[in-house]
Amino acid sequence: MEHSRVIDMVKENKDVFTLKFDSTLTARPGQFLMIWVPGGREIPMSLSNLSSPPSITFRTFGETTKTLSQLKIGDRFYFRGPYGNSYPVPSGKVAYVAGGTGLASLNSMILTYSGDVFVGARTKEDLFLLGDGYHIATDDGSLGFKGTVIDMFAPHVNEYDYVFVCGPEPMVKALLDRVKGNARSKIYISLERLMKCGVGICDSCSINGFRVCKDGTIFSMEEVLRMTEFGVYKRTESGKIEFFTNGKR
Amino acid sequence: MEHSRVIDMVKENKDVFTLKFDSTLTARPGQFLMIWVPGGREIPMSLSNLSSPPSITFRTFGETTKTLSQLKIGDRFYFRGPYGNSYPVPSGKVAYVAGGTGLASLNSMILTYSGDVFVGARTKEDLFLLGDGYHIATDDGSLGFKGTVIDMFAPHVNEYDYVFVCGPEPMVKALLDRVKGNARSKIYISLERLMKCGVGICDSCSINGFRVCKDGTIFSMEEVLRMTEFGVYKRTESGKIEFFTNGKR
Amino acid sequence: MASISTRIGNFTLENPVILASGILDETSGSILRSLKSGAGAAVTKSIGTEERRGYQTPVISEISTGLLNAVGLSNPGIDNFVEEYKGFPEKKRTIVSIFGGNTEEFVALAKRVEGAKFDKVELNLSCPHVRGVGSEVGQDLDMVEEIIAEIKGGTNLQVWAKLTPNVTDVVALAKAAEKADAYVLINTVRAIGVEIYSRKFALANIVGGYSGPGIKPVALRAVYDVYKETRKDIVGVGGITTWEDAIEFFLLGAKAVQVGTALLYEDYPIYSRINLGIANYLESEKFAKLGDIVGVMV
Amino acid sequence: MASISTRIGNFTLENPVILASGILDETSGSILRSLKSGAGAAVTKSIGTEERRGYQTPVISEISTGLLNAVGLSNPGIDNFVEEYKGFPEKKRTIVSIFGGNTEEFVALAKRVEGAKFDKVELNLSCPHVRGVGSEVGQDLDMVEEIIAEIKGGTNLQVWAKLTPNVTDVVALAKAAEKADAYVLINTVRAIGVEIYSRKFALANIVGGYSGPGIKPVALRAVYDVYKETRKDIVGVGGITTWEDAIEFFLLGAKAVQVGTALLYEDYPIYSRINLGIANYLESEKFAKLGDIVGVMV
Ligand SMILES: Cc1cc2nc3c(=O)[nH]c(=O)nc-3n(C[C@H](O)[C@H](O)[C@H](O)COP(=O)(O)OP(=O)(O)OC[C@H]3O[C@@H](n4cnc5c(N)ncnc54)[C@H](O)[C@@H]3O)c2cc1C
Ligand SMILES: Cc1cc2nc3c(=O)[nH]c(=O)nc-3n(C[C@H](O)[C@H](O)[C@H](O)COP(=O)(O)OP(=O)(O)OC[C@H]3O[C@@H](n4cnc5c(N)ncnc54)[C@H](O)[C@@H]3O)c2cc1C
Ligand SMILES: Cc1cc2nc3c(=O)[nH]c(=O)nc-3n(C[C@H](O)[C@H](O)[C@H](O)COP(=O)(O)O)c2cc1C
Ligand SMILES: Cc1cc2nc3c(=O)[nH]c(=O)nc-3n(C[C@H](O)[C@H](O)[C@H](O)COP(=O)(O)O)c2cc1C
Ligand code: FES
Ligand code: FES
Repeated sequence: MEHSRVIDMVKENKDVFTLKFDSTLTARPGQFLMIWVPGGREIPMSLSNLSSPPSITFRTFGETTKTLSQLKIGDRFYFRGPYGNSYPVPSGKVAYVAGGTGLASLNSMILTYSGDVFVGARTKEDLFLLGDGYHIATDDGSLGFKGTVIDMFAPHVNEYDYVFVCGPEPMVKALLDRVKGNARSKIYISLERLMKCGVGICDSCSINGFRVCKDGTIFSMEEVLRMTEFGVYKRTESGKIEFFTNGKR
Repeated sequence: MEHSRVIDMVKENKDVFTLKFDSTLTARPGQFLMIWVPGGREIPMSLSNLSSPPSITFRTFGETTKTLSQLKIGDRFYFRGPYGNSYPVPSGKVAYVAGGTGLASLNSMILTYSGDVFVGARTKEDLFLLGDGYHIATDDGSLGFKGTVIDMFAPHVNEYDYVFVCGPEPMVKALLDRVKGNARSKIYISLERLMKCGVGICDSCSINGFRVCKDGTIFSMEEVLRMTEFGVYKRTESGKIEFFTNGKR
Repeated sequence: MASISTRIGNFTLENPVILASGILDETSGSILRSLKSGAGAAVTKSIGTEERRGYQTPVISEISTGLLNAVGLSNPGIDNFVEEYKGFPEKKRTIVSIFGGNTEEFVALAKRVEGAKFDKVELNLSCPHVRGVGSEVGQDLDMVEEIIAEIKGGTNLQVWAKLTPNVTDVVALAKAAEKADAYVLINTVRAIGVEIYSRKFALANIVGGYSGPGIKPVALRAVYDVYKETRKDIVGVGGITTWEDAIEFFLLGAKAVQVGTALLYEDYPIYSRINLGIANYLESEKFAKLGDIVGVMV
Repeated sequence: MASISTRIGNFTLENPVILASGILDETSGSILRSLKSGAGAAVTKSIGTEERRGYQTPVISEISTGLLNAVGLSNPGIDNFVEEYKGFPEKKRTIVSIFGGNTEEFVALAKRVEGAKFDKVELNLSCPHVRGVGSEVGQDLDMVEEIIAEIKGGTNLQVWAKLTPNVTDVVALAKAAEKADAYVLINTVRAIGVEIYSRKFALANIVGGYSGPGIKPVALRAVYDVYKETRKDIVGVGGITTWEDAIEFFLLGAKAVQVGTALLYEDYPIYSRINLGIANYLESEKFAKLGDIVGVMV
């Protein structure tokens, strides 16, 4: 466990925060940390910025992220990592497809390799970390395209050589169902699952024997298509199978 | 614990053997190993040759050295180390003063820095590792000077800039008593005491808080003169004080 | 090539390296991955009667000499377990680990395991129970004896008794467990980790289980003591990371070994690495088969 | 500067880092060297009634996570000990460790220690005794209680009870020892080392005591458990190598620490290094004195 200090806390929107901390860690785009709030839980968080200073960007879902958002400048910040693999180096035309907090994970790539960014959120108020020229989709149409980011992006998939995707599993599943492995582009997807250890030994994040924390978080579309469990069910904290509500694959 | 193979076993005289073994260890002159005969004891032994191949030279005192002497070429050889400090680099005129198996420890120095070698033994038959021009003393006069190596060497001490001494404690004590700290030469002495750990934690080799295995084995004459226990008493395996029979200091 | 196959009771393993319970074995997919990567067999995460979420994170803490964990026996419960493993293709090479707070629970679980067409159980005798506060089921000699007797009497399962090292006398414990087909030695050592700047415990549960290289000398001692006294089949576990570690356990009497924490350092290639190392050692030391070195030092 | 002085019973130490029994304390010269190098106090090697040569070498074996030793309680016996320490100038800062196979031996030794003008003993309760084969004096709760009661009753010595971790329930052991002025936790953990090419044990005595970094998590657990239950003065020992390690023990209730194996890695500068680290930590974490962090996590 390392510790450093909070350098800055930026409120990105009503419930998304960017926490910058004082550390000389070296990480590659797409890697994540296990963040610890002493006395509270330890949770996985992507690095939204890799260095000088590094940062995480998170939505206040529940208790732990809420406590995190209440840290003050100078407060101690605890983490281990970085963990996980990273996005491959792209060439040609690049697209980024983000749903929800998935943009946090993609952000360090976007800052490094230019490309078209497609972002989806429920409403305008849920957006954050936006840059010039981003293609926006909102479920309620309050900004940009009305519908999901997949609805917006899918028709354009074959315009790109590299596509990097990060978002909720059902969203990614929707993209795969549309593309069905026939895209000419190389598609890489950063997955999210419940994570307890972050270092590949507890098995809580595994999908068909692939550990999201260690074999991933980033997988090629071909790998994800071989995961028969993907988009069908996930595991609860007990390891029990829980089906996604939008039905079986 | 490292292990290697016996490359050669040379019988130097009736009870002294040189065992060469296959190892790439790097050691400095005067360092020692803890030699292990599996199933038997572990004992300290100076390196008589530092490399290509390294060797030890020992007298068959008791069970362990006897077992060692019976190893065949190709047999496994176990050791840890090298341990201890080393002789300082000399300049000017150099003398080596060895009693008993002390010559084993000095040998690697003698091979590196030329100097006059004074060797003492009980009788002619006890001599080993002799080189051209060595000054020999035997207790019974069967070869060279009749008397101890100290009797032979002491009158010449001030002819040397550096004097390196290794031998039984009473012999070294005799030299110090003769020189009484008034020598113009820099005198360094490699001490021998019962050693159990070899790495400075068991205290079995300590003299007035100086650990022979770790602070030594090589001490300057000034340091040895500050050891009020030196030459007066040693410790048995229990840690009990045992006076040298040639009386108190 | 020297043979590295081994036998625990009437169970023949192609090689002696087994995945330990609780590491990469919560999902059937990962069990298959270990078996495909060269494990001789695999033990499931310990399964109890009811679903358990386990303790909140942090549930692991890496330290210089190994790992502390307090996962808290999270498991989907026997019903969900049986459901998930319905069509599972590797039941013979999978040992189901079960835990309970009393004899009845253990026996009921064992019967469910047998009903699900597995033929081996490992009894995790290191969970807290009620009779003695703060103590483990596995520290209660009478209960250990009873659990094993009833499972042996009531099922046809091969029974592995996994013993806790957190006792004064592991040999007495082994004797209480002697109706088991094999001993598995050892489970984790009770321990604590501290973070000095937050002044909080490294694990949410405060006390955790210590595993990895730091406990190997303790595990070797347990295997030696128990083998010397009982000469029964033993599966050695605790800190095994290299093939040299595995050899140490065989020499003291283990007929197979389990690896857990080492997966953190070596990942899935560990099985073939250890197997290759064992085979090379047997070759170069001129032993025809693994069995020739089992217990030779005892 | 934050104060790092501490108190065990009515004994005030300038600093809380003490030389542990059995490491560099066979000779009075080395005890003085530790005290001059910055140790707050020093414990002697354990002394028994009779002279003992100890086991034959190898008596130590370095492993990646610490040290195995089976020195075998070599000691000159109480008569020779008393003789050697006649004019010893640091009797107040030196705690005499004693061991025996029964109550009578312990009491007789304690009286000799007091007669030699020392005022503190540490009871090494981890040596083999006869009542239970293979067990240690310190695993026999009645005997522990009796030994301490008789020494407290028959002398004016401050009594430190050094407890073994090789038990199911260290808290029960501590309670049996509660008449002692302080607990010393822990002694070495029983363990074995193997050399795979000779197929011999790494120590002549086969079973040895495990010390160093690998046992720190076990020692921390013992200190935590005992402090939580008893709130008595505790001296923490086991794997302490850095000042951070020492802080961990203080936070869980230790008022002082002992260092043993770490002398192998850090040598005599260890005392001042740890003392400096503790002082800096107190400063930067804004504590006025060591006492302010003792037990704060419990
Ligand atoms: C590799 C990875 C990277 C992530 N990166 C980010 C990020 O950059 N920004 C961000 O806002 N969120 C990220 N998350 C999700 C984040 O970890 C959860 O939002 C967080 O754990 C919620 O904690 P909480 O206590 O605030 O909410 P809770 O009340 O505990 O839960 C709220 C939601 O978070 C989910 N969740 C809880 N614990 C975990 C866990 N250990 N792993 C995964 N999901 C969990 C729950 O299922 C629930 O849906 C990432 C998750 C993973 C696996
Ligand atoms: C640093 C050091 C370097 C040495 N180098 C050499 C060398 O190069 N050649 C050589 O022949 N001898 C050397 N010795 C001495 C050698 O270690 C002993 O001769 C050897 O231990 C005797 O073992 P044994 O079983 O054969 O005899 P034993 O029957 O055990 O004893 C014979 C004699 O050796 C002494 N001895 C026994 N054990 C030890 C021990 N652990 N440490 C020191 N002395 C002991 C005994 O006091 C006795 O006088 C060295 C000793 C030391 C401390
Ligand atoms: C994260 C983790 C979870 C564990 N869970 C279990 C378990 O559920 N049941 C069990 O019997 N042992 C469990 N163990 C203990 C291991 O099976 C093994 O006995 C112990 O870790 C020592 O082996 P190792 O050093 O190779 O890891 C667990 C160990 C770890 C590290
Ligand atoms: C070589 C050695 C000898 C020891 N001898 C004794 C002893 O005589 N009496 C005793 O109470 N403890 C003895 N111990 C145990 C230590 O005092 C200490 O409790 C243990 O080593 C754990 O601390 P450490 O990890 O700092 O070494 C010995 C330890 C070592 C390594
Ligand atoms: S979070 Fe533990 S294996 Fe991935
Ligand atoms: S031999 Fe152990 S301290 Fe020197």
